[in-house]
Amino acid sequence: MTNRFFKTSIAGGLASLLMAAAAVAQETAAEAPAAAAEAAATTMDKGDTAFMMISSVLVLFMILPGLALFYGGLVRAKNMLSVLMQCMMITAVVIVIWVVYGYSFAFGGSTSPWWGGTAKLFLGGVTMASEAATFTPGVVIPEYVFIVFQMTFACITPALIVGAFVERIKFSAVIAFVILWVTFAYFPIAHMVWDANGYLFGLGALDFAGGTVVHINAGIAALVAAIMIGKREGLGRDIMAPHSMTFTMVGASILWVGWFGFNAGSNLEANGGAALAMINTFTATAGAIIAWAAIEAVLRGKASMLGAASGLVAGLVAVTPAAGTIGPVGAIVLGAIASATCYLFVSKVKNSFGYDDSLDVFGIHGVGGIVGAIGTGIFSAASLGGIKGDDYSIAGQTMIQIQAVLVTIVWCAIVSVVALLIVKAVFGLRVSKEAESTGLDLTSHGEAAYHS
Amino acid sequence: MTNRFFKTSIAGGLASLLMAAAAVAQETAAEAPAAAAEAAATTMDKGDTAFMMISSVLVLFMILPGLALFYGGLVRAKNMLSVLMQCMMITAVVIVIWVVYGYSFAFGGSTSPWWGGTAKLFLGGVTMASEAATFTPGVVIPEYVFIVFQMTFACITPALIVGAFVERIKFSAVIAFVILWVTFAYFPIAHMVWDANGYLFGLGALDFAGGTVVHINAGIAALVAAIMIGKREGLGRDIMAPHSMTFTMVGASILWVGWFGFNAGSNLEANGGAALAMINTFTATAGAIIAWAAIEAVLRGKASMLGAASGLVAGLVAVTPAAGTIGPVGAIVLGAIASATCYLFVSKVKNSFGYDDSLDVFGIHGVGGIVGAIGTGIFSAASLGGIKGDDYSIAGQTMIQIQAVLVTIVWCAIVSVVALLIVKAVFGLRVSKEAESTGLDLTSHGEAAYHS
Amino acid sequence: MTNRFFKTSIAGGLASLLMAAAAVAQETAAEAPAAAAEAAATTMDKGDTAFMMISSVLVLFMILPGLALFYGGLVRAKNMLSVLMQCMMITAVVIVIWVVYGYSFAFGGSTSPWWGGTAKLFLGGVTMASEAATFTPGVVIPEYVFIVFQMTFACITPALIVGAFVERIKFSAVIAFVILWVTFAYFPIAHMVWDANGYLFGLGALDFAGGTVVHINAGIAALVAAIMIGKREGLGRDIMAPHSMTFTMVGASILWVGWFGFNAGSNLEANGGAALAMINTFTATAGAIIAWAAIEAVLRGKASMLGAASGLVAGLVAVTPAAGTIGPVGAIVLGAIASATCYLFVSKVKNSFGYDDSLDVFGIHGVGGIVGAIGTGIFSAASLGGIKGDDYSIAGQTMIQIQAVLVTIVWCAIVSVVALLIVKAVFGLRVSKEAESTGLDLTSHGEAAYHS
Amino acid sequence: MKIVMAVIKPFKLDEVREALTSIGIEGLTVTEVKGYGRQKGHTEIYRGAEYAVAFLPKLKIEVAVASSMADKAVEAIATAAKTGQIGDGKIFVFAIEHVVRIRTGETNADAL
Amino acid sequence: MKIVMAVIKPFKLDEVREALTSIGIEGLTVTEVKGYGRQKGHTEIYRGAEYAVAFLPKLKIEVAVASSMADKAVEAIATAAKTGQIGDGKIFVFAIEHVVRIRTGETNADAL
Amino acid sequence: MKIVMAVIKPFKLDEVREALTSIGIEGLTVTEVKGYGRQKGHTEIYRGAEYAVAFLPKLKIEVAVASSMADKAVEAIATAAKTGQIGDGKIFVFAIEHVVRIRTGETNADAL
Ligand SMILES: Nc1ncnc2c1ncn2[C@@H]1O[C@H](COP(=O)(O)OP(=O)(O)O)[C@@H](O)[C@H]1O
Ligand SMILES: Nc1ncnc2c1ncn2[C@@H]1O[C@H](COP(=O)(O)OP(=O)(O)O)[C@@H](O)[C@H]1O
Ligand SMILES: Nc1ncnc2c1ncn2[C@@H]1O[C@H](COP(=O)(O)OP(=O)(O)O)[C@@H](O)[C@H]1O
Repeated sequence: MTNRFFKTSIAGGLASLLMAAAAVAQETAAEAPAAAAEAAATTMDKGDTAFMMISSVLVLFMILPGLALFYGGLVRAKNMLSVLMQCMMITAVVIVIWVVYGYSFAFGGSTSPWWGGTAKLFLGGVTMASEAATFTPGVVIPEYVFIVFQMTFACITPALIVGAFVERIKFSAVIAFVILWVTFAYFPIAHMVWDANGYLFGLGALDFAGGTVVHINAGIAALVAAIMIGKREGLGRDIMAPHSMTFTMVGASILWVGWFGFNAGSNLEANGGAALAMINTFTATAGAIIAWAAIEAVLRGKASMLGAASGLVAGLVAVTPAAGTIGPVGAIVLGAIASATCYLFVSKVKNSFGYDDSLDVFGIHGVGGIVGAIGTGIFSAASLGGIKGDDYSIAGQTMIQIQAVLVTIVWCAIVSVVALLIVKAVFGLRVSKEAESTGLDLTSHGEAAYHS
Repeated sequence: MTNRFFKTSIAGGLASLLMAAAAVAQETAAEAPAAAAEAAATTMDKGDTAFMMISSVLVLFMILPGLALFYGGLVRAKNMLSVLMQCMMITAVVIVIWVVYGYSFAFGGSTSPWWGGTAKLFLGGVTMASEAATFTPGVVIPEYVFIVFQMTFACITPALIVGAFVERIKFSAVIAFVILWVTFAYFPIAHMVWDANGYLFGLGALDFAGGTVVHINAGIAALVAAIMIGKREGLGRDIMAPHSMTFTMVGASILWVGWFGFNAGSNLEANGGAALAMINTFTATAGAIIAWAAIEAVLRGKASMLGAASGLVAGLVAVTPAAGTIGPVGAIVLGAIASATCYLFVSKVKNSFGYDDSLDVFGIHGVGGIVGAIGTGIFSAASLGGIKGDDYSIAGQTMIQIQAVLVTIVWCAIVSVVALLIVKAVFGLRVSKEAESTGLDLTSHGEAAYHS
Repeated sequence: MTNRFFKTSIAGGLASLLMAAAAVAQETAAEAPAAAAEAAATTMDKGDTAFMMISSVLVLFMILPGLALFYGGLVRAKNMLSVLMQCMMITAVVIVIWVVYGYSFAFGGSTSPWWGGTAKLFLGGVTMASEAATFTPGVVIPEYVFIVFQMTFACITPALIVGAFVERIKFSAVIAFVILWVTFAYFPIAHMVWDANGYLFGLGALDFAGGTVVHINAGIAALVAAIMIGKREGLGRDIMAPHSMTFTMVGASILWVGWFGFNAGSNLEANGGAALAMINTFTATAGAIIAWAAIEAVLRGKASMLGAASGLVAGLVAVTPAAGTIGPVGAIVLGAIASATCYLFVSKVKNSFGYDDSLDVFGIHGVGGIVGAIGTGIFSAASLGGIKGDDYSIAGQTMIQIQAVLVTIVWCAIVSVVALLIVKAVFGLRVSKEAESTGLDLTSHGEAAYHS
Repeated sequence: MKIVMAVIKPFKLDEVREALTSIGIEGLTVTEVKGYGRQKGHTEIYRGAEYAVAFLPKLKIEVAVASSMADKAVEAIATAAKTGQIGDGKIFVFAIEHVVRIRTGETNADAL
Repeated sequence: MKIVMAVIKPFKLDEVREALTSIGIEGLTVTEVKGYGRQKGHTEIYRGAEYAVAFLPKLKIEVAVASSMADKAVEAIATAAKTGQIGDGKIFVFAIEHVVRIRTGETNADAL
Repeated sequence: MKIVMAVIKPFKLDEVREALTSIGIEGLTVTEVKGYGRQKGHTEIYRGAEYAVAFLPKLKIEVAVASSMADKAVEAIATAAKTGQIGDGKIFVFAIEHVVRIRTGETNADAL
């Protein structure tokens, strides 16, 4: 009932929204030239533009089909499509939101430390000629490229959360939660960390490619959601083994491949800095894969494929905030440490709590993200192979990193709790027990993933 | 029998063809300098070259494995390999044809409005130093890059048609049909639309990345083929559900990812124009995904994964001709409209006709392409967020768009009918009923897709 | 027992190794400026940097998931994860080795014809500002980019060998063998072929993207390994059909897509030379696909999907050394010849020997690589469409090519035999018969690839 | 009571089910099986490896019926599953002593 | 000796196995099957194509027991597999004449 | 007539089929099943989740034979399927009343 109604009104609302939008965009365009006025002293290099466009594509690739397969392979066959669908629909919804108000809320140019304001609703004022700054003074890229690149980050972050509540969540609840969550958690935190006026930026927190904004953020939301939504029926009794480890491995591989867009792309220019981020994204991940497999080999006598893939992701998460400031050897160490910590968490610590973070979003993105954020403070030091020399204080920076982590955790946790309470009240969070037993593919989407 | 003979002669012919070719290429190379002579005033930017090379790779990725999986997932397991094989073999055959005469027929430099002539058979005269123009006067890219980029378009278009006649077509018939069809439909229409001397180009039709050349063209051919080849045995009686929706989703995702090469690459330069095409390729698709899912949620109570994936493709198709000239908000609207139209067509209108366009090539590429072509006329207007200002007439341009669509439809339909009649006479179009029942994998290719 | 011990000590050793490493890297960094001193006269283009970074990503994509799926699809379901795991772990281990000593051994700057020396252990001295030369005097790219690009080559080569001994090898044996093999076969041969001081470079051997270094090298190692490790239990009796031809096709497609990074990237600059390598990587592959399929159609009456995919890889292998110096039409012919030779070898010749090179690594990479190396000598001639004019002697160059092939074969064979003997003595090469019958996934990794 | 167990060609399932429904039999259980018999299999080739596949996909149908219905059921299946081509399959009939419907605990005739 | 053959809902397998173990039955064979009966199936839609799926996934369990144990086994299964909802399935019992344990060659009672 | 039904280890299929062929039995039906018995299963671990897999993959073979052939068939299967290791499986024999070959309508002995 409610559900039906919701869908109808969404569809209706969407239509009118969209119709209005084209007009608004046009109006604001008239006021735009200001933004482009400062163009005089800037240079734009097609190499940067090319690099950033491809990087954006790589981040989309991480979600579809990367993350979707990584997660989808880990669930039972009867829930496969629901996972794929959630990832796809989240991406689509966040893209539209990003254009409508997300970009403005995050990077709208306001001087507030908490959000970007409303100046760029509907991308008002942005044209083909608009420019966005890079980290090198005077070097710019087309603003559309910056918008697109950041858009893919906004899409992947909520998609990561999906792993916490697969196999039991209502489809409408996922979408509603994501809309609230990106609005009140993602956009503000992105602004705080990456905008020059942002609160955490001001503190001096290092977060090259989004360790706090993306991974800790998603990890905390996942933990909250797993606790509030509750365990899957039959957890601990039924065999819930991954229906296709092959898909999970393919997904993990694509995540790695795409992550170069994520990390190296965060440099905004195709130069030695991007190259450093790239090599670190190779070496940290390699260190992490080896670490997880080595620990399993020692403790269990067998190194598992899922372990290696989990280490892979843990390494990528950990190197995300650090990629631009640490050295390639330090990255191996950081990756290995993060991997070992995540291993410990997901296979030992987690089981002693009662929650069902089904695909270990918190255990890998949250825990790995925290290790990475702190490790960034440490391994960025020149004495440990990083690029921060002379007046760099490991202790000082590390305290700032911890502060940034804590702010993110608190902010995100509060938004997540409130958002889930609202969604629960309006739509309910879980499908019926019967639907859960039959599987979400048939009951929520009317399809089955496999036939002969 | 015939079949055997055909294959033998193909193989034999191919060998002699190839032997002769290397020599020819060499001869014509001697006459080449003329082409490069005009180089004086041109500039080539490595950023453009890099961008266009990667874009070309992305378009290949769309076909293999993108389209192959998108289509393959939708057929029954017993026909999986036949679909993969058709996509792969079409790609290979069209690449060779493109080098031998396709590029020349389409872009050989003749002043005819209908074809490019024979000046560049075997890529005669093209060297590493040859240049091809972009849309910015004086800015060039290596001609080999242009050749490769356009080659991937020539490959994907006939591969799209495959969806119309899967599960029953003879393998030899597919290949023969494609050879005829690209020669008499694709190359001429590509010339007409994209060459400065081309007929539709002259009319002023807007087709940024190939809405008419690629999608309407393939869609019409598919419709003709579906009608002429007839329905699958057991249609309406047997369960013909997709054997792997997962592969279909992966294919759709890869199509999206690769389509950035297709659309943004069509700008030929890595600049703000490419960025506009890129953001539109994000937002139109997002709008289309949401629209299809919202309609299904309202009408059926459930939003399906296949619906979202179908919307995704419909959105991409629609934005293809429009990507370079509309705005990102207008793109959302255009995508949503195209998606809704395609939904209506494939789930309501189509069933009232009797043909079996098995994977809805016409329903999505044809219908979506037409909506996109007309929508380009509308949403390119500055008043609707597009880049065409002042003296732009929505009505006038839309009339031209419609004219281009009609020319394409008529030309393509005629070529398709004739080509199919020839192929039918020479090889026959369908496999035997028994082979169809056993499946094409075993009967046409001697393999099975899955074992334990 | 041994196994357990090995793993423990690996894990322990790794930890201390890594801890030491960050420090070392830092020290050597102090002595670095020399390397960057020559920067005065150099130019770096962001287009090149962007292109080479994406190319590196494409090569990683070839391995994970490309090669892993290509190989994995061909084994029985019970061994799927073992193949995926081997590919992933080899990649991770070689990345770490590359940073620690591999890059130095191959490109450390020593004037020895046999290896690169120890000057760049732990990438000592390399910073964001370090530059690496391209083939155009004065044009440089960031050294990190060169390191990363070459690193991916070092990773894929040993991963190729996996196909020779799947379904029966011990996991510890794979890793130990790879460590020895890259150290004593890959790094030296890479130095010999690609370093300006290298022995085969000095001879004047043409190997654009690694025909000898990568493919012949891997092919010979595979042949040696297949012979020394012995046949799979039940070969010739049990049905060992590919468990998922779909994955194999996806893997082959990804190999093709990624190979553009491999071949065009080997040009180190985004210019007409890269474009030539790219078009050849299209056309040779197309010629090879058609050739294999045509031969099968004639000889068996059916063209198989696996045949087309095998031809695809054979064509890519053959064009690898030739991509930068032959013409696009010559490439079609070269691809077709290589494909036909490989077909003959794997379906006729191989069966008359008794070894079990399970996935035809030698039959395709070895044989195709040899055809390619020799064909490079031939088709590079301007008279056959290549770029080598005037004073180029086909016979002379071809003799040099053969010499390079022979050196590679002998060196690689010796290293492979010795390495395998050592590994056999320390860990043993094969799992128990019972484990082989149950499958490596459960017995070596404690997992199963598929559940419902 | 009897169980009528039939091995049939897969694509005949719907026709067989309809035939049974039309004589009032409303329950059956189907299993995917592989059959070996006179119908010869096929050969698959993967590069140099050639496999003779002797087992063909079939469906096994099990229908529990009152003894009096057994002949009718056999006839219905035989008619519906017949193509006249080799490999059409076989029907086996055997006695069962006891039937229980789990949901209700009903037994024998009531449970069918 | 008898074979007790039951068609049950898939998620009931573990409970049924435990119930059998608790009465001393330590062996059984399980087959994935599709069942058609009173429980109605579902509809799947793929774009314009709508399929009524009438066959539902079930598990078939076969347990060979001494004749004296048959009733207890039936009861154990019936109790464990029951949800009270339509589609719980059925139990069939039939006689077997001979049993052999392949490993040892033991026969009949010793083979169970 | 009888049905000889055997549960065997999967990799023994070809040997069993050959053994049966060698005594003149030219038809059989095979089903993939999961077996639970004395042979113990294995454990799989996926990150923190550990699953004890108690059911092992087996094949079930059903062969309909003339009563006079039943013992020979049992013996052939028992010999071919034996490894002597736990989990080799079991053979069950039960009577069937009626056999029909669908293609021809032949019944009983003629239908085998
Ligand atoms: N003696 C048998 N016991 C069990 N199943 C049999 C037997 N003979 C045949 N079958 C089954 O019947 C199917 C069809 O038998 P086949 O001999 O191929 O053709 P036909 O039914 O036309 O004689 C086989 O694939 C097999 O599954
Ligand atoms: N006559 C029958 N013969 C064989 N199997 C049957 C028969 N009737 C029902 N079954 C099996 O039992 C299952 C459950 O039967 P159904 O009629 O749906 O519900 P219930 O057991 O509650 O009456 C069916 O799915 C089918 O597998
Ligand atoms: N009582 C039984 N009823 C039905 N199947 C059985 C029974 N006992 C064993 N089986 C089947 O036989 C297989 C082998 O039995 P198991 O006890 O493991 O070894 P063994 O045959 O060596 O005694 C089991 O996996 C199961 O499929």
